[in-house]
Amino acid sequence: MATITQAPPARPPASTDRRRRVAARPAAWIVWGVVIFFFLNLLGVVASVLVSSFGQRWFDTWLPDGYTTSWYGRAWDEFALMQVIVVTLEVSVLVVGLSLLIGVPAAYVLARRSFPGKRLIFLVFLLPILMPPITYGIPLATVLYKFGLAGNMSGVVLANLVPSVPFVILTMTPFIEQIDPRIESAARMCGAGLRTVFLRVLTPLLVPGILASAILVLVRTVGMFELTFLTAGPDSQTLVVALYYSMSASGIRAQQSVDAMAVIYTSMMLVLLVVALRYVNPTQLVAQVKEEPEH
Amino acid sequence: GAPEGPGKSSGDTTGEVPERPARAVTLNVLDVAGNLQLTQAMIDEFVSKNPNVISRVTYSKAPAPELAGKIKAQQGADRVDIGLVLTGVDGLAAGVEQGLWTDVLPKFQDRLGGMRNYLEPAAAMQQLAGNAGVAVTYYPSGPLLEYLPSRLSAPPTSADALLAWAKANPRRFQYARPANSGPGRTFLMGLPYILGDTNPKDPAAGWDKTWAFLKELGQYVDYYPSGTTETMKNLANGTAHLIVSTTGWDINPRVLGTVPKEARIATIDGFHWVTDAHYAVMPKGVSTDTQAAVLALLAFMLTPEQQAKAYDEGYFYPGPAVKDVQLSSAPQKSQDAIREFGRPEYDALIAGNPTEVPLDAKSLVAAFNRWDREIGGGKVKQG
Amino acid sequence: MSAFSQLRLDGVSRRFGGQDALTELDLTIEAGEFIALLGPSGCGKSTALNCLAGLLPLTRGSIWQDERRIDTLPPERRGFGMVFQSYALFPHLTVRANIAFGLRMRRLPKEEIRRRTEEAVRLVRLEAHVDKLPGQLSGGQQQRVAIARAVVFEPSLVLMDEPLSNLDAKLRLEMRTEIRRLHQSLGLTTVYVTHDQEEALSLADRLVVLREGRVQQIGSPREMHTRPANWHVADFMGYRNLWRARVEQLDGARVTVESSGHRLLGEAMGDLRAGVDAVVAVRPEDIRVDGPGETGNSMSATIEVVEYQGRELAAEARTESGQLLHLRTEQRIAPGDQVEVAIDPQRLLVYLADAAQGGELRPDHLPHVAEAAR
Amino acid sequence: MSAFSQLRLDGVSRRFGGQDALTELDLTIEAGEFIALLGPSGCGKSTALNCLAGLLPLTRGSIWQDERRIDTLPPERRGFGMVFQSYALFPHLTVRANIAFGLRMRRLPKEEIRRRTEEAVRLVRLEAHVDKLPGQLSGGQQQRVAIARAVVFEPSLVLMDEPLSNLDAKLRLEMRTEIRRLHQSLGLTTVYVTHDQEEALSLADRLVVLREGRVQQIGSPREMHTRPANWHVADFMGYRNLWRARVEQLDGARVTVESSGHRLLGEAMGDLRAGVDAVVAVRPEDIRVDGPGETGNSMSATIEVVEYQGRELAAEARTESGQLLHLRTEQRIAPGDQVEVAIDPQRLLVYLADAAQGGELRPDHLPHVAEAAR
Amino acid sequence: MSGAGPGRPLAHWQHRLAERGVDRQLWLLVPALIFVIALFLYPFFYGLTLSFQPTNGGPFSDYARFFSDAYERGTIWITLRIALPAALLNVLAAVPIAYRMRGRFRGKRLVTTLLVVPITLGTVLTAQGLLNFLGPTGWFNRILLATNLVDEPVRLIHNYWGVFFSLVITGFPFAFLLVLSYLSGIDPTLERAAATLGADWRRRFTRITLPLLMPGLATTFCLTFVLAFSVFPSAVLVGNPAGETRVISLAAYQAAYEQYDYPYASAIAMIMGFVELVIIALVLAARNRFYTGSTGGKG
Ligand SMILES: Nc1ncnc2c1ncn2[C@@H]1O[C@H](COP(=O)(O)OP(=O)(O)OP(=O)(O)O)[C@@H](O)[C@H]1O
Ligand SMILES: Nc1ncnc2c1ncn2[C@@H]1O[C@H](COP(=O)(O)OP(=O)(O)OP(=O)(O)O)[C@@H](O)[C@H]1O
Ligand SMILES: NCCCCNCCCN
Ligand SMILES: [Mg+2]
Ligand SMILES: [Mg+2]
Repeated sequence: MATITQAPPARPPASTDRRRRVAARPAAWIVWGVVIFFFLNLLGVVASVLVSSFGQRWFDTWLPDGYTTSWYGRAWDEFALMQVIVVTLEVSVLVVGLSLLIGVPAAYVLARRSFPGKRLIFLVFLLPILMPPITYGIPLATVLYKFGLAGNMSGVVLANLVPSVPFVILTMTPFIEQIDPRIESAARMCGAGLRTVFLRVLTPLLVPGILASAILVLVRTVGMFELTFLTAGPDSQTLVVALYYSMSASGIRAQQSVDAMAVIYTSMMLVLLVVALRYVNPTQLVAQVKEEPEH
Repeated sequence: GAPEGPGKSSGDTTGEVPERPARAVTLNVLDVAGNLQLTQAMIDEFVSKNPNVISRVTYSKAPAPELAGKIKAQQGADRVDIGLVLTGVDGLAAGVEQGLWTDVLPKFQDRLGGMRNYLEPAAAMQQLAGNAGVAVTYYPSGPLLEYLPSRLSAPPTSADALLAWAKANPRRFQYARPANSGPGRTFLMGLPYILGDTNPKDPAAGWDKTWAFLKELGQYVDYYPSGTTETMKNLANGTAHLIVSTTGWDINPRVLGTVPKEARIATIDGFHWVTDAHYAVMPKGVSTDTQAAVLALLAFMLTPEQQAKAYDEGYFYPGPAVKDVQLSSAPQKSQDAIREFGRPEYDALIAGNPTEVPLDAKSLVAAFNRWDREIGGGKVKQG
Repeated sequence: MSAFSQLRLDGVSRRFGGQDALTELDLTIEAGEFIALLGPSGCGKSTALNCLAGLLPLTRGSIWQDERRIDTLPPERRGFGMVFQSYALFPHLTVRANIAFGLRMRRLPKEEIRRRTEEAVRLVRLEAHVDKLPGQLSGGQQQRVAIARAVVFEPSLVLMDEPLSNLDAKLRLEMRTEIRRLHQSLGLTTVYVTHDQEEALSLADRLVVLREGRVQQIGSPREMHTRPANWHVADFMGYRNLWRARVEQLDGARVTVESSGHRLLGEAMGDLRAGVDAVVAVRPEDIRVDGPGETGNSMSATIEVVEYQGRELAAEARTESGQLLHLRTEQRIAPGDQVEVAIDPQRLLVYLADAAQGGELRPDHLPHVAEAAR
Repeated sequence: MSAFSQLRLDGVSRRFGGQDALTELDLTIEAGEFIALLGPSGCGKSTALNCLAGLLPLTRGSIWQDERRIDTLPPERRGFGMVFQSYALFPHLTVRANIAFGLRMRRLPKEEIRRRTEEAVRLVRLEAHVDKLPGQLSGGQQQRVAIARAVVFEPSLVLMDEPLSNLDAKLRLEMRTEIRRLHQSLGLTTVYVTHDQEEALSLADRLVVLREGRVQQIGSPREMHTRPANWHVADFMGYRNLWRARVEQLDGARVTVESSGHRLLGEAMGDLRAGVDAVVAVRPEDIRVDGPGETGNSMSATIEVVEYQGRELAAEARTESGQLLHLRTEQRIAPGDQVEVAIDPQRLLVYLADAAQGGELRPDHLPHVAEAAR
Repeated sequence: MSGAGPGRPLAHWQHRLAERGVDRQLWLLVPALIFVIALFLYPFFYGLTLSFQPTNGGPFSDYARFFSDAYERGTIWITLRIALPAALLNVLAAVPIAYRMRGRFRGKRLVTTLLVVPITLGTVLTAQGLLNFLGPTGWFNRILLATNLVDEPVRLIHNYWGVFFSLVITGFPFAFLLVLSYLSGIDPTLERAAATLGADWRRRFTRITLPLLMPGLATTFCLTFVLAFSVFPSAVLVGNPAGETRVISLAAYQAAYEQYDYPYASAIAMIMGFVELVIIALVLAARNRFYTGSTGGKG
């Protein structure tokens, strides 16, 4: 029989831990070094835009000559940013809502059921994600213009739905697969019909997945340049497109006011991101991951 | 937030255009030339003075290349909601070729009395537009060279000298890709005059010297930025010591502070101004009420008091398209800016050098295409 | 509670792809009965249960509740309750809401829902946990929630698919008693799926043994235990000793067989004739180690492996002829010991070894036979 | 095969965050021994095994292989084989490649790898499956691959973490015998983790019972079975009857206690004094139903629930004082029967009920005690 | 009346339909199907037919035009020259980093959060930032000059590298998160098992983790390659759109919106899609040579 011989501190702490960490160091250093280098440069990229947007004049020096906030006012007025931001939000909300409404039920069927032609349908849903946006964007814009659906918000929304719906399907599928089908069976055995199962059981359980997928679609839509660019009319530009125009449209524009606009764009994205990360783990933004135990 | 367009509301688009609209219209203005910088104040003033003609105005901007596609699509869908387009020569011409614009002349000549007062080169620019566009602002443009005296004391003054300087100072001379840059295209179109090419209006057959010159010059050019802004930035930060410019690009960036105030300009011996203008056009398919409103607006914009606003902060220096518009009648802010950043020598330069209209759109696109392939794209193969 | 007096499965069959998972299941369930579906993994137990629940469409056959055909009803309209293997509790609902779910679906008055939910909570003794989420419960507690959820709306039939297989040994034993108690106190008609013969024996009024989708035997626990219908069922019911043999002589139910050199006396199970191939089935606890038996069924063997099992020892022994014996004894034996073993002829069952009785005899169906032959 | 004569765990401890998962494990393993680590879920069994394997760094303590300290070695240099609960077969490698993996890592000659792999394949009887991927095998087959992979390079120690818990009852029984056979034929030193007392009893030479990270008892299966060190171990070892009691009188190892109105005579386990709170532990099979016992430990009770278990019946009975009894008997009894039960005093173990012996006495640790009290 | 034979009557027709997987639930698929047909397949085939109806010449003349013109044809190579290395770098760099981070550790959430940021920056902002940061007088060059690593600013924008960096900034985090999730999908006990079998970390990685990760890497490569291959704004903004970064999407765009030649633009778009699908098909074919079944780690 084991008896407790000594109080815990009397035992020597094991040496294993420290030794093995030291051994792992060189590889870790390189990896962390690369990561830090990447982040430093990223920081530089973002910060140089931020600093410049507040710079009065910035020629061949480390920092601007003076600081001002006037570029924001200029950018705001010149590109009617209020309207652009409103449009951006409207488009995003519409795209997110519609793609969830269309995508989640389809994802459910594709995740749960097998039926003739399923592989083909899956492939068709995959294509819009695999194809370069320009490839289908140009004919899509042409068709949408032909039906009078482009050049305004409906066009932007429709075009953005093309990659978004498949995206919802793709991101939701693992979440749905994760739900034990027996839970649905259990609900039906309790007397719940299909609709009730969907509304009372599946939807609450899918909230994390729906959130993750909504956020992804939102971020992608706000950032989606090509399709919006091809289908937007003058009054249905989103922020990225306005930003692109500010960088490439004719006219003389102070660099700083473009920077200011970029900062506005980034801030909006960051706000979205911060909100998003309250609800989802960052890796979930790409795929559903189970955290493994620490050792 | 998008206004439901007037094009849709009042059905009649082809009938008689009344003197004034039956009901005040909402006007959507699309600017593809950066022209609102000069004219937005004029339009705003008109709207505030004539709320019974235009009740509300919205502005939007787009790059010129998309103009034709967009208008065409709206017309195809029978839902034109852009009442007024402000464009440069390129967008105007693209639309003319596709038959997008309502002919303003000669039908409405008498409503636009201001057109009789065009400056002479502005009148030439108006000629270039044919019947569709109404020139609203004008400037002689360039080509000019721009430099910082601290980095370059004696700028080259001839084509040969420019070449020699570029050779001696590799990577220090810059101009932007002509298709994306006013100064770039002005330089391109101005070179045949400077070099004495056989036919400055025929880039395909008449520009032998120009193409040869650009090719040789290209050997000392590091890269062609995709916009003028970039060249200005490089001038300011010292990467480039000599760049191509225009009157507007000379003054306005210095007002904005993106180029040091002390920057100077130089001209090449024997240069001709290649002039530039902005036009107002009406897409076909706009309701007659809106047409009436636009015509009233344009007439207003061509009055000397309004044209004075085109001095702006040197953005399109001088800017007014009609005669006898004095700087002193411009807004105070304009006067201050031009007094501080303008150049007294411009008056003499403008008076003392011939002016030429730019290439027509087709030739220009051909020239751009050739430049892209042989000069711009050529850089890759060499490097 | 039961809304019917009989539930009849009439030739219920189910194919998956080209394979029969369940073939022609005929079974009549009386109200109040506790029926266990038993069989090795993949034999079609869950398939049968899911067909009954309406979660799987049938390929052939029909299901009748008294005179009403119910196999065309969706599961939510059959009014059966079900307990799933991993419980399938709604993870986003509290224990209370989980249990009340079925009542809600039936749109009962609030007050009644509350009352009946509390009653069910009390029944499964979860009063202290009603406001917890399933994730905060132990396995046994979850199991009780699942049972409460399935019985609270007084279903005419409760189906359970291996409800205990996720629990550890100790808890499994406790929950088994719990289920038995609930069944007795509520008088529920129950169909219970398990692959654990001990569980089936201890719980059910009647057992249905399946093999490869076909019913092998239906009967009471005692029948199953003492008189398996064929050697496959015997194998499954714990007759670990299965030896190839040849029938030598028949005398009513008494039969003499020869198996690897031993002459053994046993009970004839089914239609034997002298000279046919047979399989002898004996439980380890029916092999006695206490010296030469008076009945003649005795052999001497050498103990090879001994496992301590508390009161008893489980051992493997080998006879001189190489036959491997699994036996259990309270005697103190050790590897290497020479022992005399005996088998009561009444406990030595002799089955026909041919295809007619429960399928073809393949060596991998008879691991012990195969082993002995090496 | 074993490259050492002794393996010594010296105060091995492991904390996770602020919590002790394993506290001061002292254990000496002799070459060739089969040791089972036993205990309820979360007691630290896997932690101990992983520390031994080198997969978890120790917080305190050291591990010695004869005179060599090995806890500082990474797992790949300890040379131990391990069978994981979920087998952890490499899904992209064939059975053959899985088994050969350890030999490859040791850079043995091709020919020897082939020979030893085939030998191991034969040992676990997977000749027909060598070219399949693990995904194509049944649970039992996978289990055998895992074992072959762990033993093929003749490790000095084989560690097994609940290798049978994923299998069904029948297969579990067969694989258990298989492991026992392998251990005996190869003479492997084995440390085996399980929460199944029956498994531990039947396999091990010595058992180590853990509770909340601390060793409760180390001993032979027989010691564990008949003389658990405290009532927690007893509970875990199948003493389903655990009753609160008060010590009345002591007479050497004989002790008289009072439990819900019954005066009972039993064995004193540990340091008892008159008047202290105690816990009485009795196995169900040690409660006899055959009338008043001569030893005086007899009670009359009413049978409440009966379960058929083949040879025996398992039953719950309640005494007049409300005490619930779990018992097993070969007698034919039925619910409602009045019976006299008796317990041999040697089989009635009396433990101290206080904190000193294996932790505080909380009602949820004593479900049966709690039940009786209602 | 025995066996699965025809003796007993077939079950009710509802059972038989349900058996085929056809039941009411399939309606849930309809909105998405209508959507994908109307907004993807129809425009796509419209574009395809349009590309065979050039303004002048036979049905294939626009394709012929593209391939006979070195300036146009070259865009394929230009695009691949940017997209393939960028996608490869993104995936390869992600592997060791994700490998280090697959366990749980303090700050993991922070690091992954930081990595999500560049995904949200979008190409346009990234371009603007690169112009500022990597420009001749940007901080990057200033640091190089100040530390005497170079005598003259390094040209990192308005050329191949500008576009390349832009693709790395936007693509790497995406690749990293994907690889991380694939890695976490591999049951960690497999590596522990390999350790107990005598494999050091190098061989655990090469023999166990990497082979199991390969299918995930192939998928990640495809997805990042798709992003890189359709590079458009950054090719204009930080690249040299007339020269070494005149990517194929730019050629398509110019044909459509500068020359108003929709058939030609469609032809280019189709060629673009085709080239991309060829690469993806090659990668996926290679992927199939690896084990692609369950790796046991996913929940
Ligand atoms: N959805 C399915 N598709 C194809 N075959 C299936 C399906 N479900 C079950 N089967 C097959 O039908 C047979 C019976 O399966 P079933 O699940 O009823 O077995 P079971 O007796 O419940 O086994 P277990 O004890 O392992 O749960 C098996 O051979 C199984 O492989
Ligand atoms: N990685 C970890 N991080 C934090 N706590 C842990 C970790 N691994 C184990 N523990 C804790 O240590 C204790 C012992 O765990 P261990 O896995 O050794 O239990 P076990 O006896 O193997 O249980 P089981 O029978 O359920 O496998 C438990 O309380 C557990 O929660
Ligand atoms: N597409 C029209 C180009 C006109 C460019 N204007 C820029 C203003 C120069 N000062
Ligand atoms: Mg089953
Ligand atoms: Mg464990």
